[in-house]
Amino acid sequence: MTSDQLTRPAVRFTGKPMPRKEDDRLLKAQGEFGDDTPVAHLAYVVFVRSPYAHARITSIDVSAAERVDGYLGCLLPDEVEQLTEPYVELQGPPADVEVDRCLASGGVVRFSGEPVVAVAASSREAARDAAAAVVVDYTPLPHVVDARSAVLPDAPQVHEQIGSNVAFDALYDWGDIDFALENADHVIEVDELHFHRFSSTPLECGVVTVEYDAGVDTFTFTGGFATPQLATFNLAVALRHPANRLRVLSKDFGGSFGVKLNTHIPATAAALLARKLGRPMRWTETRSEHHLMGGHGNERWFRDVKMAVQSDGTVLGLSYDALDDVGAYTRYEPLGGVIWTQVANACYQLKHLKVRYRSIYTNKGPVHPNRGYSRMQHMWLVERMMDIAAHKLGFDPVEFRLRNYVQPDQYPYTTVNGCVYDSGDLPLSLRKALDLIDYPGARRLQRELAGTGKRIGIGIGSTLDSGTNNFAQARLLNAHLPFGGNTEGALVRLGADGSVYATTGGVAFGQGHETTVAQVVADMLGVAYDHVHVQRGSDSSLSAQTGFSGSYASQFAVTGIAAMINATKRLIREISLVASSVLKCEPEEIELADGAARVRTDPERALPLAAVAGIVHFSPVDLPPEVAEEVGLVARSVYRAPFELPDLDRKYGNLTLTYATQIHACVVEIDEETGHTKLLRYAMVDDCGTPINPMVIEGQVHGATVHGISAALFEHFAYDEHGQLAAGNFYDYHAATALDLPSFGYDSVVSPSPFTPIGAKGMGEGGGAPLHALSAAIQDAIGTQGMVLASFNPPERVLQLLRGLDAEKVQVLR
Amino acid sequence: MTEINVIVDGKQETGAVQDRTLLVHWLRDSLDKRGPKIGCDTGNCGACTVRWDGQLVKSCMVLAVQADGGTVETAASLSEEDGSLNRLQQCFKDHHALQCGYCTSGMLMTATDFLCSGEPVTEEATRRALKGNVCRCTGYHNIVRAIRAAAEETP
Amino acid sequence: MNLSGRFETSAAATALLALHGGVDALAAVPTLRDVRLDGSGNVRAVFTPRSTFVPMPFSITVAVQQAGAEGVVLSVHGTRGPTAVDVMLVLGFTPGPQGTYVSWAADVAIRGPAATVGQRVVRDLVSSALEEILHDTAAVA
Amino acid sequence: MILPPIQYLRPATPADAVATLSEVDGSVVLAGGQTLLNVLKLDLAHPAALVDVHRIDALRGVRHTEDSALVIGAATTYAELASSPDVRRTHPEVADMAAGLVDRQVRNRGTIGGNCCLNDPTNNFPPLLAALDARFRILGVAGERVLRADEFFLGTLTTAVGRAELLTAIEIPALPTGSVVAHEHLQVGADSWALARAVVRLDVTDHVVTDARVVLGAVYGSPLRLSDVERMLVGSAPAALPEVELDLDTADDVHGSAAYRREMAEVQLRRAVRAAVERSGR
Repeated sequence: MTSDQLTRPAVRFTGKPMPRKEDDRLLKAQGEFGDDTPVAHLAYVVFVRSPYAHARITSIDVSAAERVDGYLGCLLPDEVEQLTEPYVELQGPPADVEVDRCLASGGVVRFSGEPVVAVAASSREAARDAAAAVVVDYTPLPHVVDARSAVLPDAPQVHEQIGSNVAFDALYDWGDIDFALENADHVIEVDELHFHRFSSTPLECGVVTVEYDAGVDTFTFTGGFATPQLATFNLAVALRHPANRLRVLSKDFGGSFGVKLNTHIPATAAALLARKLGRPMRWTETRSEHHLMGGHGNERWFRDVKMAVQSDGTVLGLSYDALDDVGAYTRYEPLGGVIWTQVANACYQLKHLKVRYRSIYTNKGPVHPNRGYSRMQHMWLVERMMDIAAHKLGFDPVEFRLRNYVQPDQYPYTTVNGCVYDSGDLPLSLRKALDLIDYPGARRLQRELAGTGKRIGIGIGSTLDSGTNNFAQARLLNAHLPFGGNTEGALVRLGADGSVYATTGGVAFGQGHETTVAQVVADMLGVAYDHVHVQRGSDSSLSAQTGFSGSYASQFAVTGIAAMINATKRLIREISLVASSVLKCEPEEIELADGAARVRTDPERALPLAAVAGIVHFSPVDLPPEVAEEVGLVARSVYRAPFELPDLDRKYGNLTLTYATQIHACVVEIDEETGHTKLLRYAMVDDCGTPINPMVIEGQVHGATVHGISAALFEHFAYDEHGQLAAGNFYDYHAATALDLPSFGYDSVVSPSPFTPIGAKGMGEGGGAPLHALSAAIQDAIGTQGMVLASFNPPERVLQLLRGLDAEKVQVLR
Repeated sequence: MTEINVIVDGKQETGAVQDRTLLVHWLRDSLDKRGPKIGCDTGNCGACTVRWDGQLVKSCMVLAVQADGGTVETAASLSEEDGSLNRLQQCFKDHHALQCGYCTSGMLMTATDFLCSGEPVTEEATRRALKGNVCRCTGYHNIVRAIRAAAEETP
Repeated sequence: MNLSGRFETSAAATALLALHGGVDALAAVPTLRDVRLDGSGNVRAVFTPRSTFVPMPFSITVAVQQAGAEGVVLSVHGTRGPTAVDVMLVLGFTPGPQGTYVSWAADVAIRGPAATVGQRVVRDLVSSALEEILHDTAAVA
Repeated sequence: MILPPIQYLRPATPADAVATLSEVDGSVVLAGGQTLLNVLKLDLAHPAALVDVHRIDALRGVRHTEDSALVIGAATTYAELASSPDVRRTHPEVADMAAGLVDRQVRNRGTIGGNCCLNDPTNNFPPLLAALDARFRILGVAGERVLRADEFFLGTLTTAVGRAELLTAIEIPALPTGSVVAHEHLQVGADSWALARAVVRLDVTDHVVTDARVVLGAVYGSPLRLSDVERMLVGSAPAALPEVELDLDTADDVHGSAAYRREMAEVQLRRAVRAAVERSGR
């Protein structure tokens, strides 16, 4: 099957807004989420957590817990040190001596909320009571919650044994920014910008159920595992248990957005208790726990930022020093230290870029990948600098962006670091976005309202959603890591009943994989959409998965679908083999349509797929032996993304396969007395190549948009002076409600990717465009009297901006 | 333990609960009702929304013992008798008003209550009606569209 | 968080000073129960402030850091479920016409869920709880 | 989240409730429970028993006295207040406040008495009730006492209601003819926490302000009545407020610094006065 075949008129489902297969069970309250699954003899785990940001554990007393009716046992840090290995660290020396386990290790807690004791009991109530009865005494240690302080010579050490709070330190230097800064017509310098800490906070918190089968010495983990094979690998190492005796399952899964990539950590503790106490164990995370350690997004300081601009508005490049605050442990970090380089150029034709990037430990919750992982921080900075330059140098913000965008005729476009942007039409996308917000009308409104106490601001956010990682980029972080390229697997079979069964290596948590897989497979096999049954969730014991399987990094439309296409092609070959032997023709003469295999030149000669299945499963005597032994009607295939190893010395090479683009535009109204920002209009234009299901795509765009809007205006994982999280649940962490938001304007541009099997690009993360757009809109409303140098702009900050905040931190050197 | 008798989704249920047991836990753990979900600790997210004696409530802020003698409806009661989607559920499906599905049952309960209330189903009123239900996937746009479509289709 | 206050009590400074080891006297404070000395000579008790609308009992450990005729420095560590409160309390005694002026200054750290949920209220609650316990304690001296 | 172990008691009458509260050590009133149960989940408090008064008929509903005062049972829910034609007829500001509170689920459970007895600084009703000269009826073992707002609200999370007492009703006098009430607030998001809140009531006769109530919420432990500002408004025609600087002792939180809250209180105050003046001209 070729892309031609998918776009020919016979295509019935692919590219259409097919209703989702997942929906009926979810709408009827018949889904099965992590805490839904009934398990016989189930016991419950509750963690006792540190209230201190940094402290030495002086004593642990569980005697009162032992007296609680229903108490089964507990797990203490010493026991974990004896029974487990530390989790694998990605970073090289010296920070690779970090020790990370499922309970505080080395007798020290390093962030408020770190688990210290895991308590198991026969009911939820007993587990809660027993955990509450555990007494842990601490001796506080000095703590550090600001990455800028953490790099000072006398800073408290988060990991004493490392001897520094720097987990990763790299210099990226492409082109010649020093020359550009010396010779450019203009140079803009900004002292410091801040991208704040927040997360997508999925509505279902973490949950994992662990069953240990002593007879076969096997653990089965059920819960929210977004990368099942990597989780298996981590669990196997930590538990010192053979990977072939670990099974990782996910069913319905209430959102991850990246932050659930580290479910293996609490799962380790639950597994130890399940084995020790001989009962299935479930840990159900509370919202408050999730906010403490369910995974925060990367917080980043950009310092000493310089941008070189020509008088005609051409931006040459920029340089900056990044301090990325990763919290107390590098759980998926410091991968963020290279992931941002996937989009080094952002949407622009930069020729020169120099970044010193450091990942910094602090006594705060560990960061996890979070929707837009590490790329949106960099793109926010670039977009902010474009906007600041336009304002300070007097360029029209629209024209300035248009001039510097990668232009449609430049694709495939190679960036400063060797990434290849596959396709797009940013100018068209921007024009469509501006149409959706009625840009001239908004400018008129801005003039009309001047002096009334309300100010109008118009903002543009240009961003990329880079998808399908080249995992070899991990070697830029640590040359010894054995990763390279990317794959995904798929399994398709024709069941004995003639139905089609498809299993993907991906793990959906709302993206509609059951739907999009069925669309593509049904078209390829010429069967009805309802005829394709796609397995819910994932099962690591099925051979659908590869090492990289899972849902992360915006890639399913490329890797998941391509693997499914490859597997379906194999199944088609088998079906053709059977049909041709029955219909007495060559396999190449067979086509699949209307639920049957038929002779292309003589469609009357047809064998329904049910008959194909029936013969293979129940009547193999009807087949020639060589066909019967060749055909199992089970096809497994892998898609290997076309990557090469990057040049590690130059840090140069293609790091992702596709680059979906998104342009957002918005109009805000700011109350001059309070600083309150009201969103009047919001629009987004998405270009993710050839769509498989445009309805699903638009839904993903909406979701990513609200994560960004809510982060820009409401959500902040702020820590106080004592290292305490000041937004520890949805009381103070205001996740936007329906009332906070306007209806959206939405449009799309379709620039098929030349690099993927059907021209689709990965999408869904969204690249943080609302953060860029809202910063720009607030700047537009304020003018240059204050400068928007933070991604989080609550009312108080906006009021300060109206009064000149940070104006002095931006200088036009030339 | 206290014995309680509650009609849940049309069926008389008897349970033995501790005084401290929240209604949501009894519905989920004892009755395997998967409509009410737990998404927060503080009554903000609305995932546990049910109707109790005809009133919309968050079942994480009601004790199971309080419901003794009453009637509770969860999202499992919404479908048509033949098991097909009701009008509102169908509108949610048609308008892609759910992604992961975790908030969906609570959303459906709130939307049902709103549509029954006789309030005008304007954009603003719909958004206001939903403010006690958090969704982290959809951005609400399609949920609002689905509810308004359901209102238009109501004969 | 820094808090401070001052009040007058009829007790003599010496009587106030004697309190830190005086488990029997402290047991008479109405908002304290289970008062005892632990192995380190620190006072342990359960303190339930009177004023809040719901009882909020805290297990507290009081250690005397310094004691002299003019005042004492106490470190108070309290826990209530997952919440921990640490107070460094400096008490100064000066003679007054009716007995003793007690001035107090507290450096307070709140940790755990209360650090979040209590942001708007914790300052007032801690302040009134300290006032209350100091008054009550002075009253039994 | 699981609550700590607790006993649940449901007395049938207000007198039974008071008896229960006095007999059961560590017992506390459970009204709507929309805050209390969260406090318990987070293990911030630990009463021994909950005394559920939500279903006591004598504590529910509204009525008017002969002199048109509105008497609201303490366990009356926000939803009941919002939909009551009686409340809307004489005290529309009470109905409006109830209708705008939190969300439709919580409005069905949350009670005006609970809102007042908790006296969280961000609560909506205390400043409004202070501005309306409400009286609070408190039942104890020894009988009933009636308090004014300034006697009732004592501080953050603290009221005059003792451990073995029960707020039974809130009585709001009829507003004088020509009286107008306005409230303004700044919230997190479109409609969440109040960062600052102001309620202003002007009693206007023959275009002259004869009496005024100016009350702030959300910035202070209790509703804060600003007598100085009231004096500035009384005695002349309703007019916008000149610049005032308030000397408020308030606290930082994650949404705003104390200084910002202070300034926002001033802004809301000016806006509420302006809104009241506009209303008086209608």
